Amino acid sequence: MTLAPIPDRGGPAQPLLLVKDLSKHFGKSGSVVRAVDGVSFAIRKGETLGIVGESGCGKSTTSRLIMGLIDPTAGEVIFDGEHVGPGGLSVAEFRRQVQMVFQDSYASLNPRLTISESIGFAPRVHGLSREATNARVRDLLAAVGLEPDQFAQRYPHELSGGQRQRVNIARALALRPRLIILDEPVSALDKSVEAQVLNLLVDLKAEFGLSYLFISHDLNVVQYISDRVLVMYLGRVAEIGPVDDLYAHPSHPYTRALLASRPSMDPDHRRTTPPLTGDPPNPVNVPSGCRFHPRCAQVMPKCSAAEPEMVKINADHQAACFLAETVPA
Amino acid sequence: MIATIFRRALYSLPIALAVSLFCFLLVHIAPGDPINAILPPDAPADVVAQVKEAYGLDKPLPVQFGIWLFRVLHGDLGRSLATGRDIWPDLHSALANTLVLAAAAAMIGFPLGTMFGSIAGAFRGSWIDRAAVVLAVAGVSVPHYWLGMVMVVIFSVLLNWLPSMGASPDGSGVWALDWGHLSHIVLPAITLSVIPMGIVTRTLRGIVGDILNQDFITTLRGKGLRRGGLIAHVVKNAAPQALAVMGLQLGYLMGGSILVETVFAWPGTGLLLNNAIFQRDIPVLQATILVLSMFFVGLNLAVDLAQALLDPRMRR
Amino acid sequence: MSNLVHVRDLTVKFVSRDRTVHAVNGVDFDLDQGEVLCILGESGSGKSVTLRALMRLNPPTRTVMTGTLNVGGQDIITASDREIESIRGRSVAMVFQEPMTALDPVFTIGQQIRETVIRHEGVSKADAHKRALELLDLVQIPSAERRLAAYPHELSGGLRQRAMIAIALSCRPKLLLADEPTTALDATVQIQILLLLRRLQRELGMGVIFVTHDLGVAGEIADRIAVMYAGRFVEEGAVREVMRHAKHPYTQGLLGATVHEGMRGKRLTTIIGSPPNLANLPTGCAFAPRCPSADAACLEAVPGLDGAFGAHRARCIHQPAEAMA
Amino acid sequence: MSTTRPEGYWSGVFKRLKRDKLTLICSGILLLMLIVMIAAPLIAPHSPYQGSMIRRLKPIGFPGYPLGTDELGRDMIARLIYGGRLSWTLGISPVVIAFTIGGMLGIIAGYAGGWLGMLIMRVTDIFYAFPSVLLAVAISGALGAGIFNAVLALTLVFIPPIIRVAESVTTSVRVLDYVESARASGAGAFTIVRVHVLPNVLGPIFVYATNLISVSMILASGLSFLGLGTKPPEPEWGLMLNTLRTAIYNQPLIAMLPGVCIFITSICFNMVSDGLRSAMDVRN
Amino acid sequence: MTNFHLPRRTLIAGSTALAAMGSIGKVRAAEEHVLRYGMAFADVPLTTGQPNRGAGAYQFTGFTLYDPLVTWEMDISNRPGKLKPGLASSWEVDPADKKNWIFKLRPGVKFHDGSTLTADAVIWNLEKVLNPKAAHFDNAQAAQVKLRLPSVATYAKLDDMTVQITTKAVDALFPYQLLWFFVSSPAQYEKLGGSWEKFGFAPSGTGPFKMGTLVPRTSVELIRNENYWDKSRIPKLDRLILVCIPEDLARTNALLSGQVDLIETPTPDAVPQFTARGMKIVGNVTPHVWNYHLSMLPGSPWLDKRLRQAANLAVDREAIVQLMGGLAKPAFGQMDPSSPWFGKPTFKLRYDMDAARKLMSDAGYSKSNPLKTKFLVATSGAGQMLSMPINEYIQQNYAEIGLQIELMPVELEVLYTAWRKGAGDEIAKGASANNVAYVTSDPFYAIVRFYATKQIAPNGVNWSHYSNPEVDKLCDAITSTFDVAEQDKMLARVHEIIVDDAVQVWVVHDTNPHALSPKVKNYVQAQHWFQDLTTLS
Repeated sequence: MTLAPIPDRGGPAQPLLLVKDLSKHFGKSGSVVRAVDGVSFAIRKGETLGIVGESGCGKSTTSRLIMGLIDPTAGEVIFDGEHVGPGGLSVAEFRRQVQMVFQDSYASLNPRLTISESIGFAPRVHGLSREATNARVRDLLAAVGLEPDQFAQRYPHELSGGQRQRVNIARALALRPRLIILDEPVSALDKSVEAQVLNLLVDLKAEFGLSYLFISHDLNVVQYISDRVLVMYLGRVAEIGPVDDLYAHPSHPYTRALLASRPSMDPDHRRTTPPLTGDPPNPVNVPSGCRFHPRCAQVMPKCSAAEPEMVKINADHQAACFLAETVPA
Repeated sequence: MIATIFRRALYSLPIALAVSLFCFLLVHIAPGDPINAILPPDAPADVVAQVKEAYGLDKPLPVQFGIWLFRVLHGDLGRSLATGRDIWPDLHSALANTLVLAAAAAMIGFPLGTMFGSIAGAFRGSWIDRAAVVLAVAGVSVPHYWLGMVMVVIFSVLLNWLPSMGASPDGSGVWALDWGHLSHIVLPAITLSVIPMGIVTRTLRGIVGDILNQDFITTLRGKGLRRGGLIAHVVKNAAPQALAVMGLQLGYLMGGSILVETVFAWPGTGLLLNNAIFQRDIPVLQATILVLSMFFVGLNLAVDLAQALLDPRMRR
Repeated sequence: MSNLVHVRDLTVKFVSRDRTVHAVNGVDFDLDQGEVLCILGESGSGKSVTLRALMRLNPPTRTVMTGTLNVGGQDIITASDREIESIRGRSVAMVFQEPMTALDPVFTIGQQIRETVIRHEGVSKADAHKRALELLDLVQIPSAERRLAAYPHELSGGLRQRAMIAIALSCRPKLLLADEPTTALDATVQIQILLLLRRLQRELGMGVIFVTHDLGVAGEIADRIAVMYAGRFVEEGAVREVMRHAKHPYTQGLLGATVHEGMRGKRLTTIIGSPPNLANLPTGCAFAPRCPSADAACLEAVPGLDGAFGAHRARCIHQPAEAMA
Repeated sequence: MSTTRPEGYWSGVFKRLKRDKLTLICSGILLLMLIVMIAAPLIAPHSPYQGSMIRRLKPIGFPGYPLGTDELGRDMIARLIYGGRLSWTLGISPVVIAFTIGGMLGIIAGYAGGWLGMLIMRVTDIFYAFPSVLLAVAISGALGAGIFNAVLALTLVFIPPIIRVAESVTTSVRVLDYVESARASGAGAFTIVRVHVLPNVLGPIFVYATNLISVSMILASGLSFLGLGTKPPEPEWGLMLNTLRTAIYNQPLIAMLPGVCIFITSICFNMVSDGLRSAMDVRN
Repeated sequence: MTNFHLPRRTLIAGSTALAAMGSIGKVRAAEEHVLRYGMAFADVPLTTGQPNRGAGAYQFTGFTLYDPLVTWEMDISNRPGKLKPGLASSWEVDPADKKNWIFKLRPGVKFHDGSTLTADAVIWNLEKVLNPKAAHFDNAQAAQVKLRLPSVATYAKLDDMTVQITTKAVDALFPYQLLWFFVSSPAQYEKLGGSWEKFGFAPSGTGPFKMGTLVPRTSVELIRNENYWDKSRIPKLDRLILVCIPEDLARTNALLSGQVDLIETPTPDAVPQFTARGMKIVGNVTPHVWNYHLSMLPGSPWLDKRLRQAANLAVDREAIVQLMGGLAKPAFGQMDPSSPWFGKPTFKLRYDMDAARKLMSDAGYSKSNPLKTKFLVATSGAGQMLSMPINEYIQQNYAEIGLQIELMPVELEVLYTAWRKGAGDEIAKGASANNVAYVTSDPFYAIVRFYATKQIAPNGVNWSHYSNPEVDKLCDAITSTFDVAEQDKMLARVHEIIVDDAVQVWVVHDTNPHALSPKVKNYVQAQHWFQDLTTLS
C-alpha cells in the first residue's frame, strides 16, 4: 500500500464537497440548541472557502459535522459526487480524503507521542509500512518548513505554537487528502507567526493541489486566503459569495456590520460609532423570522414574521435578506 | 432546581434497592448458618428446622428477599434473629450514638483540617505548607484504631483522665451534654477524626491553592482589597467544594467507625454491624446497612443541595 | 515631575529555585494625565508584566523589581503593602483580558462593585449601591438593577467586560491599566468596548496604558505606541509615526505580517524564527537573531533608545532612513 | 531553537522527581524495605515461626533478639520482615488488580459512553453508597477470614473509585483535539484508545492508585485486626498488631512496632504518590 | 427509646458549661453500694427467662433474675458444687414408673411483680418453651432451652404445688437438665399484653435481683430483691450493673481505668498490671476443656492410636498456662483430676517430646517425613481462651515431632456448625480435628454426648464418630442409674477408657478467670460457669 493521492473523479466542474441542509440540534426537548440549522454550500475543486461569523454561530460545529466527528440531526454531505455514509462513500474512505487542523495547536497533539509518531499515526493506521511512513514524515516535515532531523523526535511541549501548528498541518497532509478543513488555524498564534503559517498554507495548496475550508473569526485573514466567503449567523448562512465581491459589496446587513467592525488601521480615520450593539445572541433562544432582526439597523416589520430565503445577487453571490435584491450586483 | 432534587431523590431509590439486594446476597452466600445466632452450639437438627421455619429462613432466597422488601417498604425493618427484638429501636439508638461520635469527630477534624489546609494552600511551598502536608499525610496514614489503643493506655489507664470505653457514665444510652458524657466521647472522637482531618487538610490545601492561583484574585488585589476582603472571597469560593468533601467524609465517619467503635466499645452502628456480621443476624445486618446507605445517599443529596445554594454556577 | 506615571530603567525578574526569568529589562517612559499609551508586543514580550508592575501585582514572593517607578507621585517599588493597597483600585485600576476568570464567579456584579467603593471610600452599602447603578449606566449596561444582582456567568462576554470596566472605574482612578481587554471578544463586540474605553478616557480625563498584541486595536485607541520586545521598548512614538514610519525592523516586520485589506494575493512579510528565551537572553540586540539587517555590531551591546522623551525613538543601530513608504 | 536532546514526558517527570527530596527519601525507605523483604531469608536472624514460651515478650535489646520477641517468643525482627511481605502483598495486590480491572472498565465507560458507559457507572454508583470500611468489612465478614478473601474484598472496594477516576480522565481526554484528529484520520476505537487515550490516562489513574496503596494497607490491617484478614501463623502487621495488643502493658514498644511499620510504609507510599502527582502535573 | 435531641443552642451552652464543670470529674456519691461488672458479650443476654449466648450468660441474666426448679451450689469454691433444691423444695422418682418425676414446689415464693409461684406457672413455663402451639410459646427462649431438656416427654399439674414431668425413657440424669430451665412470671407476661419483647425490658422472675434499666448492647442494671425467698442469698449490693465489653483489651482497660469494678476473662498479659494496682485475679477449676476432637472416620490419620497419643504427649501444657498468664490449668483428660469422674487412667498426659517422637516414628512419620493434616479452629470466641496463640503454639510443638498441621481459622459460629455436623460433613473441609472448647458440667454434657455411638453427629456432638461398645454400654447404664455414687463410678470408668484410648487431645482447662478491683469483696468463685453474683459486696 502506498497511500497515493486519490484521483479526481467528477472533473473540475463537479464540486468537491457539497453540503445539503446540514443541521445539528443539541439537547433534548425544552432547551434545544440549534447550533447548525439547515446549512447548504459547496466547495469547488481547488478553491478555498472561508467561513466567518461570531462565536456561537455554528462554524466549528459545521466543520465537525462534515468531518463526521459528530452526527448530524439532518442533512447530507456529498464528496466529489458521492454521498458520504451508508450506501455511498464509506466514512473511512471519506476521512482519507478530508483532514482537519484545529485551533489549539497544543491540544491537537498527543503529548506522549513524538512529532514523527503523531504525523505517522494516520498512515500507519491506513496500513503504510513503517519505512514508507518514516520517509513520508520526513518529506512532510520538510514541506511545512521544519528540519526533519531536528524535529522528528521531539515532543509537542518542546515546540513553539507556530511550529506545532506546522506539525498539525503536516499531519493533516499525511494521508494525501484533497480537502483540508482549517478551524481557526492561526487564531492562537502571534501575528509574526500567523503570517508564516498563512504563507505556508498558500504554498501547500499549490504544491499538493488542495482545497481548503477555512474557518475564522478574523475577516482580514479570511479575506486574504479565501476565494469565496460564507458568512454564518446563528446556525444559518447569512451570505455567501466571491471574496472580492462580498467584501466590496456586502448584501446582508450583518456582513456589512462585521466588515465595519474591523479596526481601521488608520489613526486618522478611527471608527466613531459601533456598527452593532449588544453581544452575539445565544443559540438557545433563536429569534423568530430573520435571526438577525433584533440587531439589524434596517429591520422591517416582516423581518420578525418570516425567514428570508437566499437571494441571488449575481451568479455566485447570495444573501439571506429581504433587502438583498435591492443591492446592485 | 426542585426538579433536579426530585430526580436525584428518585435516582437514589434503585441504588438503595441494589444496595439491599447486595447485602442480602452477601450474607446468604457466605458460609455458616444464620441460625447459629439464636441456637446454642449443640442444638439438635429438629430444633434447627423448627426455628428456621419460624423465621422464614427455609424459604427460597428470592421469596425471603421479597418478603423483607415488602415489610421494609411498609416501615417494618423486622426483628433481630439473636434477640427477637424489634430492630428499629436498637438501630435508632445505635444510629444516634454513631451520629454523636461522627459529629464530634467532624467537629474536631473538620475545623483543624480546614485551618491546616487553608494555611498550607495560602502559603504553598513554604515550611508551613510542608508541615501541614506531613501532618495531613500522617493523619491518613496512621492506623487509627491502633492510635486509639495507644491513647487509651496513656489517657485512661496510666493518667486516668478519661474513660476508656462506652458512651456514657451510667450506661443509659441516653446522650446528654455534660462532662460525664463528653469525657466518654473525647478519645474515640479524636481517634476517628484523624483521617478526615488529613483528608480535609489535603483537599483544602488544593482548593485554596487553586483559588489563589485564579485570575480573579489578581483582580481583587488590583482593587486594593486587604487580606480580610480576600479571605471572604476565598471562603465563598472554597465553600462548595469543601462542603462536598466534608459531607462525604461525614458519611465515611458514619459508616467507617467499625474499628473505632470496637476499640472503645462504643454502642453505635459499627458495633451493631460488626456483631450482626459475626452472628449472621441477617435482619439486623440488612436493616443497618440499608439505613446507613440511605443515610449516605441522603447526605450526598443534601451536599448537592447545599453546593447548589452556595455556588451560583450550579443553580439551574 | 508632574507626570502621572514616571518609569526609569524598570526591570522585573522572576526568581525561582531553578531559574531566573528576565521579563522586563530596562523600561523607561512617562505618561501624562489624559494620555493613552499602547504597549504593543507579542506573547512573552513583557508587556503584561510591565503593566502589572505599575500596581505591583506580579506574584509577590518571586518578583524582584528595580529601577524607578512612580505613579501619581507615589514610589511603587518602595511603598509599603498598606500604601500599595490603598492606591490599587482607587487611583490606579486595571481591566483584564478574560472577564470570565477575572471576576469572582460566586459574587454578584453588584457585590464586586460595591466592595471596591466601600473599601476605598468607606461609604454605606446603600450609597455604594447607588454608585454601582451609576457605573453600570456609565459603561452602558442596560437594566442595571437586574445586572447588579447577576453573577458573572449569567452575563454575555461583552457585558462582563463592561462590568469589569465599571469595577475599575468605581473610584474614578487617574490611571487605567488595560491588559488586552478586547482580545477574548468577537470583533463586533471588540469595537464597542474600544469605543467605550475611548469615550470614558476622554470624559474622565484618565491616563490609560493599554496592552495589546493587535496593531489594529492600538491604532483605534492609542495616542502613543510603545513596541515591546524581549522585555524592552524597541520603539516608541506617536501612533501615526509608529504606524506609518516604523523605524525598528521588528515593528516593520509586525506591520508587514499583519494581514489587512488589500494584501490578497501578495506574499506576506514574515519575521523568521521565534522570540528569545527570557531566562537566557543574548547579549546585544535581542532581535538580532531574527533581524534581516543584523550584523556583528548588533551583538556587542544592547542598543539604546535614540532621541528625546516623547519623540519617535527606536532601539536600533541600523535605523533605515525611512522604511516602509 | 535549542538543540538539546529531545526530552520525553517521562524523563521530564523523573527530572522533577529528582528535585523533590521528600519523595526521594520516602522512595528510598520503601525501596530499602522491599530489598529487606525480598532478602528476608538472608537477613532475618531467626525463623518467624519458631517460638518459645521461655523467651516470650522479651524487651527490645534482648540478647540475640534486638527487637525483642512476640507473645509466642518469636523473633520480632523476623516477624516484622516476613510480616512486611504479607502486608505489602495485602496492600498492593488489591490496588494492582483494581487498577487493572477498574482502569479498564473506566476507560471503556469513558471512551464508549452510551448505554455501556451508563451501565458501568450506575453499577459503580451502587458500590459508592457504602463507605469503604463498611464495604470491606461486610465483604470479608461474609466470605470469612483469609488472605484471598481479604484481597478480594479490598479489590472490590477499590474498583469503583478507580472506575470513576478512569472514566473522568478518559472523558476529558476523549474530547481533546488530538483524539478528534485521530478519529478524523480513520483510526478504529481500539487503536485510538491504545495510542492516544491509554498513555494519557494511565498516568493520572496510576497516581490515584498509588495513593490507594496506603489506604489498602491500613484497611487490610484493620481487617486483620477484626480477625477478618490473614490467618495465623503467617506474620502480617495488622494481625501482629492484633495479637500483640494485649502486650501493650508489659512491652508497649514491642506492641507498637507493627503499628509503626504500617504507619511508616503508609506515609511513604502517600508521600511518593503526592510527589508523583506533582511531578506529573505539566503545569509545574 | 433514645433521646437524641441536640439543638445547637444546647450544644453551645453545654460547651461553655463544660469549662465551668471541668473540675467536678467523676460524679455520684457512694451512699448506695453499686458494682459494675464487665461482661465479655456484645449484647445483654436475653432477659425474658432463658438467656442466650451460651452457658457463660446464665450467671448474668439467668440465676440473677430467675430460679430453676433444681439449682446448683454456687457459693462453694473448694469442691465441685452439687444439685440442690430451687423452686422445687424436693423431687423424687415415682417408684412405680421411673419415668415419672414429681416436684414439690416451694411455698410462698413470689415473682417480682407480686404474683405467686404455683404449679400452673411452672406448667405455663414448660409450655412456653416446649409447646409450639401454646399462645405464649417463645421461639427465642425455646431455641435456647429445648435442646437442654431432651428427655421431657409430658408434664402435668398434680395439685397446686406439685408438678409431674415424664421423661421419654428412664433417665437418672434428668434433674441436671432442669438446671437450665428458668421460670418467668405468667402474670407479668399477661400484664404486658402478651409481648415477650416488652417482657424483656420489664422482666419478672423469682430471682435475687430485679431488673432496672436495660440498654440493649450496652448494659443492664440489677437491683436487690429484698423479698427473695432464700434469705441467705439476698444480695449484699444495692445495684449491680452489667456492662457489655466484648473486646478483651477494652475490658481490661475499663477495669484498669476504673470504669468497671470486675471483669470476666481479663487478658493474661495484663496480669502484672492488675496485681501492681492491688487488683485480684481469681479463677477456679472449671468444668471446661480446651481440646481437639480427632476424626475417627476412614482415611483419618487418627485411627492410629500411636498418633493420638503422640499428639497428646507433644503439647507443652505448662507453656500454654504460662501464655495464659496462669489463667489456665493443664488438662489430664476430659475432666480435672479433682473430679469424681476422673478415675484412674493409665495413659498419663504429659509433655514428653521423646516419647511423642518415638510414637510418631513407630507410625512412620518424622520431621523429615511429616504427617500433614488440617485442624479446624476458631479465630476467637468466648470459651476459646486465646484461641489463635494457643493453636499457633501447639502448631509449633507439633512441627517438632513431624506433625505438620494447617490451621483453618473460622468464625466461632462456623466452627460450631461444623462441630454439630460431624467430621464427615463437607463443612469440615477435610479437617481431621475440631477445636471447640466447651462446658463439662454434668454427666451428659461432659461424657455421654461425646462418646456414645448413639450420639454420633448430627444426632449428638460425637464429632469424631468414635464408637466403643463398652462405652456405649456404660453410657446406657449411667442414664438409668439413680444411685449417684454408682453413676460416678461408671462415669469414671468411661473417662479412664477414653483417656487411655487418647480419643481427643486435651490441652487445658479454663479457670474462668475474673479480675477484681480492690473495691470488690466476697467474690466466691464456684467450680462452674454458673456463678453466684449475690455474694458480691
